[in-house]
Amino acid sequence: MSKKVNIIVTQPPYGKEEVFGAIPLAATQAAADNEASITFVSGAVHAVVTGQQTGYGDVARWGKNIPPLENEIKNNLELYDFYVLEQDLTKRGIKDSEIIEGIKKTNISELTDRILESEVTLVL
Amino acid sequence: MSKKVNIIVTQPPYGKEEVFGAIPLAATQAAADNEASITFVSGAVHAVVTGQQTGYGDVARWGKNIPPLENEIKNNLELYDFYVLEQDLTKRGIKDSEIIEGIKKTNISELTDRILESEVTLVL
Amino acid sequence: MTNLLLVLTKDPFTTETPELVIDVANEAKNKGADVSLYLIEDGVTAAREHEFGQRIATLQQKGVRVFADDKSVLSRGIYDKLIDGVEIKEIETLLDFIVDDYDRTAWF
Amino acid sequence: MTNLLLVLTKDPFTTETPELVIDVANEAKNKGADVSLYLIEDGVTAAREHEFGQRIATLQQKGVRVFADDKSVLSRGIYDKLIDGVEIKEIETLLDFIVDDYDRTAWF
Amino acid sequence: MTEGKQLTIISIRGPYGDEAPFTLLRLAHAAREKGITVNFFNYLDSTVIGNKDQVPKEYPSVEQLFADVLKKGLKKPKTDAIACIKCTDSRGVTKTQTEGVVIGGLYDLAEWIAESDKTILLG
Amino acid sequence: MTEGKQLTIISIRGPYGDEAPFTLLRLAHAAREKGITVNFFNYLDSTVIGNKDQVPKEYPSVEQLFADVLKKGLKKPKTDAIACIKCTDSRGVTKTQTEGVVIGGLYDLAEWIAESDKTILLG
Repeated sequence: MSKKVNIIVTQPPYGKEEVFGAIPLAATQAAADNEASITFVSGAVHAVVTGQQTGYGDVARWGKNIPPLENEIKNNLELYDFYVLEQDLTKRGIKDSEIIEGIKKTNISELTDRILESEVTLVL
Repeated sequence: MSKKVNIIVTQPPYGKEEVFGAIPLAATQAAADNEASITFVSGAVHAVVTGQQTGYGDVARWGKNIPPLENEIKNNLELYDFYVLEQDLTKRGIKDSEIIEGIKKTNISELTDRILESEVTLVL
Repeated sequence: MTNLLLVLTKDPFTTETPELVIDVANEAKNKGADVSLYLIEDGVTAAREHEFGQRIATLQQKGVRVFADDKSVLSRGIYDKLIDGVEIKEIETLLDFIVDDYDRTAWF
Repeated sequence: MTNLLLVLTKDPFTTETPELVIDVANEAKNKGADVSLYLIEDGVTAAREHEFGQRIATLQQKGVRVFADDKSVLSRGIYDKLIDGVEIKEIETLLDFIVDDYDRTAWF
Repeated sequence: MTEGKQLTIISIRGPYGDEAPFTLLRLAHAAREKGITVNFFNYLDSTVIGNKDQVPKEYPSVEQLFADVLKKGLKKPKTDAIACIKCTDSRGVTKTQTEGVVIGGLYDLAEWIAESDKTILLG
Repeated sequence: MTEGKQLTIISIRGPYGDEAPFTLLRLAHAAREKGITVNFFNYLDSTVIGNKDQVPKEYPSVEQLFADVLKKGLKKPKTDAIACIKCTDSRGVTKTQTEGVVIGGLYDLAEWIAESDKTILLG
């Protein structure tokens, strides 16, 4: 039976792996006819900022760069909905103009609706 | 050269391994003539509460129980100093009467002194 | 009316997550859902009698039932230090809640 | 006068640690120490222009120098979004600071 | 009433550093007694839960307890476990998973979520 | 001026789940260029940093980069690494540490702290 899968991420990008893990977890749901969404809250809201440039040093030495989460998000925007909790953006001083286009601002009321309406809520 | 080693623990006991890891880390310092202390701050202040009873179920099935951190602390109280940040106790409602005897309450001023006076500060 | 079980595993203040759980519990209750809060692992410290415990007591007054995991409470030495009305339960109860009794579980 | 380098790796609000670092920086400065704050990993987000960034700006006014790691700032897309006076440095500088320039390093 | 139901449990935390793997084991034991079928999906750091040869000196062995759960789960009620291949490859634990753990991927998880009565993630 | 100095770096976070192991590698590369001797003590979850056969698909390989640092550290400036035995035993990674990692204990760390110019812990 297909399900709504509501994924909430609380941990900051790059410092922690949760954002990177949540994106393919949501992307693969469609294969089983599940419907996924991701909501960034708490430290994870930093993931929505544009202009992320990764790399710790010379690629010849490092083998490859860390994948920019901005690209991962952009590659998935057509597949499912991305939300970011407005109150946690405000708290951290992230302006609307910084947000990757296509990510939707949300609030506690809407997040609670998603929790109540989704058969599955997964918090990373 | 012997050194003062100032260990600060920020993570809650049982939920995270940091308290369990900090105790032997401090205990072994004396072998190299270092002088250690532990200060519990933030979520780690829950470690100072008396009456900790561990065990997730039948020991026959589980093999052994998780070690009670209260015992680990008591076994090391003679070897080095344990401190707990008073403001974080207050914030969490932990009363003086709950604190394992021998653990000293401390404040930001004293903690800062230890950071300034210790050759090594380790935050877990 | 949807039954919602919120499971909290985190210590208040140390991380921001417990505040979000309180917000969601309040909002879900306002929307007419039947809400319970189940504390396990470090989450049991949230129900101590203190500033955060008071926020949970306020939820109780709004009709949110609050449970705490027995083993988590015992290991942290706080069996008799929780706010009134917190029901201490074994893991079997939590499992029944998740599988049978509640429509929705959100594990924080 | 002791030189103290405080290294912060954590995002403000998500955990409680950055607040402790601010408290220690203030107190060390009050005690006459020469204090610097070095932001790396998630810690760089603390210097954004917002509520927490203001607390760092207040430290700067008291004479605390503030540094931010270049790679951490770039990956998070905030190179041009930090409060005034934050000096962006490479990892070699941090290493020099730890090994040579500062008497004490506390890495949070 | 719970008997015959199916629960998927996703983990993301590794053993010993976090309490979540012990919660996983407690839930597994309870599920067995109640006749609930459980699917474990080990993701990110939790792919170390099934890593072989864990001999903790002071803690219960997460691996042995997990292997025991999977072994008993060959008979009704079923207990299965998948470890995410990208995560096991990253950490070098693909070839060292304890008996009963199958290497798989997120598509398997999507199907488990679709067919299970309930799914939780132990954060 | 830094040349010839000795730095001990204690880690507690595992690879990929946390950024700290990448910071460790960046510090290691910088130390080599500056002629600083580095002692790595891998504790708790960070004992997985040296686990063999890490082939992450999308991240740089922490193991290979770490092994490379240790190999270069055979010649001046020295780079040594100890993984805590209680932690490797718990996680089943005692016998699978990459070349150059020595299994040791907290007493070794105490001595490194005593003899190093500086010691930090990457939390």
